[in-house]
Amino acid sequence: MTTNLLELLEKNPEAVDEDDLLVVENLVIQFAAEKKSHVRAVNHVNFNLKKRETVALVGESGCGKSITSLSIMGLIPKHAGDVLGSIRLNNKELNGLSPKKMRQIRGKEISMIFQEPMTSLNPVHKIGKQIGEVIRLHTKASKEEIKVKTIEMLKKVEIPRPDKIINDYPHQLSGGMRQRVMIAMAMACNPSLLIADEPTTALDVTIQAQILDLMNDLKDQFDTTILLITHDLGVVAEVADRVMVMYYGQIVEEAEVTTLFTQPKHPYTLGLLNSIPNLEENKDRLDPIVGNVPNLGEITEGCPFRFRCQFALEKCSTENPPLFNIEKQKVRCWLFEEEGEVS
Amino acid sequence: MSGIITSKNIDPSLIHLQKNNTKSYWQIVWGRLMKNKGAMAGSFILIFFIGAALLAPVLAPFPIDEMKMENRFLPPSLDHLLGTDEFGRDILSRIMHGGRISLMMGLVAVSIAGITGVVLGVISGYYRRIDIYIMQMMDILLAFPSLLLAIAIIAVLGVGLTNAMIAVAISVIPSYVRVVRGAVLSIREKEYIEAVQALGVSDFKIIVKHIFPNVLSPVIVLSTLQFGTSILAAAALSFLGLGAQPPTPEWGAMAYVGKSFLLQAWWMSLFPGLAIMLVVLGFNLLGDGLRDALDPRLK
Amino acid sequence: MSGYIVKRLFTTLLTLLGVSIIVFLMVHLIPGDPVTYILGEFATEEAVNKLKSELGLDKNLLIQYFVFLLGVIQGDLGTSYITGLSVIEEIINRIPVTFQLAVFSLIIGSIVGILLGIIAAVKQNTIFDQLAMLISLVGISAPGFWIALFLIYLFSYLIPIFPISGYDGIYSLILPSITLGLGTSGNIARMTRSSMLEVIKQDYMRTAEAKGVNVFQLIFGHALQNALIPVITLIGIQFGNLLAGAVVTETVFALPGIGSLAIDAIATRDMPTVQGLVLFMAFMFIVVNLIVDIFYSVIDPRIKYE
Amino acid sequence: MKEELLEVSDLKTHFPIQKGILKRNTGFVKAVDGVSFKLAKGETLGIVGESGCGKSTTGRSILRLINPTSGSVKYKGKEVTSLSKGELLKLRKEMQIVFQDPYASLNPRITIASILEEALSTHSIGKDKKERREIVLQLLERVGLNRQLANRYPHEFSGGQRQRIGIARAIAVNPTLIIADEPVSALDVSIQAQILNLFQDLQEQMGLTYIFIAHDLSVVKHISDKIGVMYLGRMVEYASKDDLFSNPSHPYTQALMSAVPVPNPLMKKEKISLKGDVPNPAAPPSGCTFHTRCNACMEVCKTIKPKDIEISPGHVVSCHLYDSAYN
Repeated sequence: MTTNLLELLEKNPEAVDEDDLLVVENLVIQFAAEKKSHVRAVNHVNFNLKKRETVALVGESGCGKSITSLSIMGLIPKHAGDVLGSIRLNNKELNGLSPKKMRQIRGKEISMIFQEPMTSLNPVHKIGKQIGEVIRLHTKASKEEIKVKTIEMLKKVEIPRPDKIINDYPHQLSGGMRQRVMIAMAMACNPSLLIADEPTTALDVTIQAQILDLMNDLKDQFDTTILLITHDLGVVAEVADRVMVMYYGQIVEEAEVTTLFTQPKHPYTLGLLNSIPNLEENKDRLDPIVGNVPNLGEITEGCPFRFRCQFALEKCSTENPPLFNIEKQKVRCWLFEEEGEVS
Repeated sequence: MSGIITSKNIDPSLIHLQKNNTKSYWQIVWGRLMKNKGAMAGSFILIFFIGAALLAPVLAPFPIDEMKMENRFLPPSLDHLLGTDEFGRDILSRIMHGGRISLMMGLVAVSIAGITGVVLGVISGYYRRIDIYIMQMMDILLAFPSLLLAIAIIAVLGVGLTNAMIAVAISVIPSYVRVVRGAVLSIREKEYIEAVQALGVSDFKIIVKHIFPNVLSPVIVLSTLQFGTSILAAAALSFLGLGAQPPTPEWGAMAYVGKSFLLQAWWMSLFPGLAIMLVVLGFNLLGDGLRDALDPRLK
Repeated sequence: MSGYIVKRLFTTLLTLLGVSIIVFLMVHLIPGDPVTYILGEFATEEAVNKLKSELGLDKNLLIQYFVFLLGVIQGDLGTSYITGLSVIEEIINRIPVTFQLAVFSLIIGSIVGILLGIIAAVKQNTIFDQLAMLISLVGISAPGFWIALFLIYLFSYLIPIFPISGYDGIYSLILPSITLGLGTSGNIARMTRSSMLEVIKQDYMRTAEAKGVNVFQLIFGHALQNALIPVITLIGIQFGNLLAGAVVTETVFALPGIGSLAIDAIATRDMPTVQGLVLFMAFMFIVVNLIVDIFYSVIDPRIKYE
Repeated sequence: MKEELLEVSDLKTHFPIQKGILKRNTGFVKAVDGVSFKLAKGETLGIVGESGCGKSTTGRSILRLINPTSGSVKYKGKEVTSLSKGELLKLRKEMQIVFQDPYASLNPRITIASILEEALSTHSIGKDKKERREIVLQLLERVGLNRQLANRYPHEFSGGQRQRIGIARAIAVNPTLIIADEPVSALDVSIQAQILNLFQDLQEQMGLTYIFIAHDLSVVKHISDKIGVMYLGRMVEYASKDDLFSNPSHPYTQALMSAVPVPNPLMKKEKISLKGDVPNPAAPPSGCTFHTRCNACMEVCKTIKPKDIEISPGHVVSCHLYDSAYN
């Protein structure tokens, strides 16, 4: 996968731009806080997803990665928070779309799978009904066609005896099987974008391997773009083409997957990579990032990572750095002010 | 690349911690409660009624048993704000005095039931061997609708105010046992209990120091709500002629007498009933507010 | 599923047995000797002994209990001290009124309660929510007799469209049913609301939204069935409260149901009748809860396979 | 040869499954079904396995937070499974536990100082309140927390800080052995590393012995000297870290290793994929419990339980592939 795309880029670097599936510009998500102030969970995020690409959005808890994905789905209720900026799918603006129009897109053009397969299926409805519902909502298929399609989808996600499983309830299936059902449901209407929010975090490692394989297979079969939200750098290295690292509501680094792992630039990315024990290497000691993950609203000015940064400059405490472009890599850090150019 | 170290060693969450004064769980709960409109409205009603009851001997415009035949069945007026009854007694004064009885009945019932229920519930939840017996007993008690149980108990003990209190208390016990047991069971599973067990802390200390304080929140909520329910049940018993007997100015008993004169003097039964409703409403509002304030999920 | 029902039936039998012991002891622990009560204080010793052996009171407590239990199993709840009539017949004569009253109030209470609860949950924190919850709170807080007296004053006196008291067909049950239904609806509305709010937060609701399900389907297709699970249990418990509540309501409206029978029996210290009634009501309550539990497994598929 | 601190042999912990009306025992969940290992002072044993494999129950059975069904646990040569209540209290001072969930493992109603103080007073450490207070403050500093925070409540701390408090509680009684049950799996990546380093520092300073239970093979590999791989209540492979990684022998170990994603996109491993799910521990497969998912399953595996076979000194595998009787 990765190598294919790299080859493609080398041959024809311009061609990819027209392939933009999703463009997110200046995305700000803010929640009302005490005393009429706002807390920004996502702060001026820009990115684009190209067709048939797998992009990972990486970060620790509370960095804003999940909320970003929910905003793309239009699943942040108006009374809960404001979503500002532009989210365009195939050049069509999604932010501000009427609820009815948005419902036609959810499940059909963009679908999503979640972290907890155990609780993500409705316990009182049969599997067949739950998958069938999404087909019924977005196509004009007859009852019989829906059933055929449902069984076909269950076969695609490699569930044994699909004609029996459609009459089962979620609690009769294991976590791995439920996540397969979620994937079948998400892919049933052949969406152009699949958002996978920590799809394997709740699963055992041998099951995780099965699910990641399955997602890769289906992506090729269905020509789907995947936005993978995760905290697990191992998973990222295994499935992503491109990676965006988020910290405190901002994208702090963006690069091709090999670049990110071989030449990480942002001190936070570097810190993350140094923090994880690696099965293939022997380190006596890990080199962690100091301090704690800050709570939202705690830091109001300067670079939010400076408290935990080994390389913090004077400037970092007063000015939040912009994203600097260094070749195809983007990094939000003052250390690269001279090397890169502001995007 | 060597940066000038400015503030890298300061942990932002530490800054956050040092800024604020530390707040215990109960201080946080108090803060939440004060912001809860329902709870405040409930407290206001309760303070009003408790105050009126306590100060009844001083504030009541008339003595409770002052009969004036010429004043019979007077409708509400400036002299008698809530009217008078068949003996010309002032209903407002009687309601103020009656508040003492109703509130006392609630208090006694909730205290008896609360203490028994909490002890049984904690034992049942912590010592699983005894659990099955206690719960079977409670299931049997729960098989009687609570007012029916109270009526049955009065059938045995005989009619009267004290017996009504005991009857109500017994009928409330099972709900305490259930709630407390459920809370203990969920707390027992918490790792902090395992942690103190691993330290070798004695069962008694674990129950007193770690389980009980965590069971307290549901007990407080339940007691507040049961306070209201008990007053309601006690009033219903008196209304049926099984509890307080006329001429005791108990609210249920007053409504019982008033029932016979409903068409000629509606105020005789409707005002005592209204008093009951308001007090019970007060407890329910406060209980709901407490439930929200104590809800661990809101942390 | 059948295993679950068998288990429930068994625990129900145990509970019933316990209930019978308590009811039996209740009567035999009562201060005062029924024989003295029936014959008066100046009866001859001979007459006392004769009655004692007639009533089986000369045997020991255990034997008396088994005689009692045997009778209960055969549907014999004893004879009234006062009227000399069979208790079970008395109950059967009186039960239709109470049963109709309970069912009507349960229907009123459930429909009003569930609707109020759904409105409050869906419009959470709006004026609709606050209004619905205030109505339910008042319903819970108001004593049944007060609602009854209020309704009588309003609809039988000021606007005389309903009879003040007495039983004359279903028409006379309307006010009593509303009285009981109001209190019930308050409890059901509150439970529906909180259960609904809990369900709305669940992950599977987000899944449904991500599928593009509209708000109506979201509430009625995905949330309601889950939210009703605890509500169904509550409705079962409410049935018991309605039976007991009928005591008050029947007294106020002077309806010839088992509730007013109970009050009369207590007033005359007619212990066999009290005993029979309490046992009967507890039995009804247990049976209804058993039905609810079995019905439960129909709407919650997880229960069947436990 | 170091002296063995802990010797666990054939440990079994079965939980009855109660069914039916009389709560008859209709069967057992064999949560731990024959686990054996030895551990010397100062060593770290990592126990790795997927959910439901019995790794946590093993830890709790050794501590006797759960009473094991059979088998023996010898601590410093003394049998633990038969200790009386009084003797158990002494054991509690020797063996401690650190939990997974930093939010559930601290009582929310009391300050962290009194959480730690309770550990001290239970074992009469420190003459008086004042002395214990001083020890508490030292403990906080030892786990990297500011002593000014002693009077705070748990909810004021982040997950990583709470885990430090949990560790402080465990080391408060100056134990020899600490059982750490998934101590970093609830933490963010950057915090995980801090806590792992803290464990290593404390081991060095206090000469601690660890049983480190985790589902994350990379973490276990990082911290352990010996590793036991568990599957459905059994330890299927047990070896020194180097042996295990240079020569993973049980088919499950091999599959587990290949399934762990490596944070290096240039290294594409050959994956051994396992079919299906972990079976229900209440109804484990016959014979070798792994045979339903095993890529090297033989006929014999379906009926006969494999024995523990020592394929090289200290490297034990429970698999018929290494049993000369079947090959």
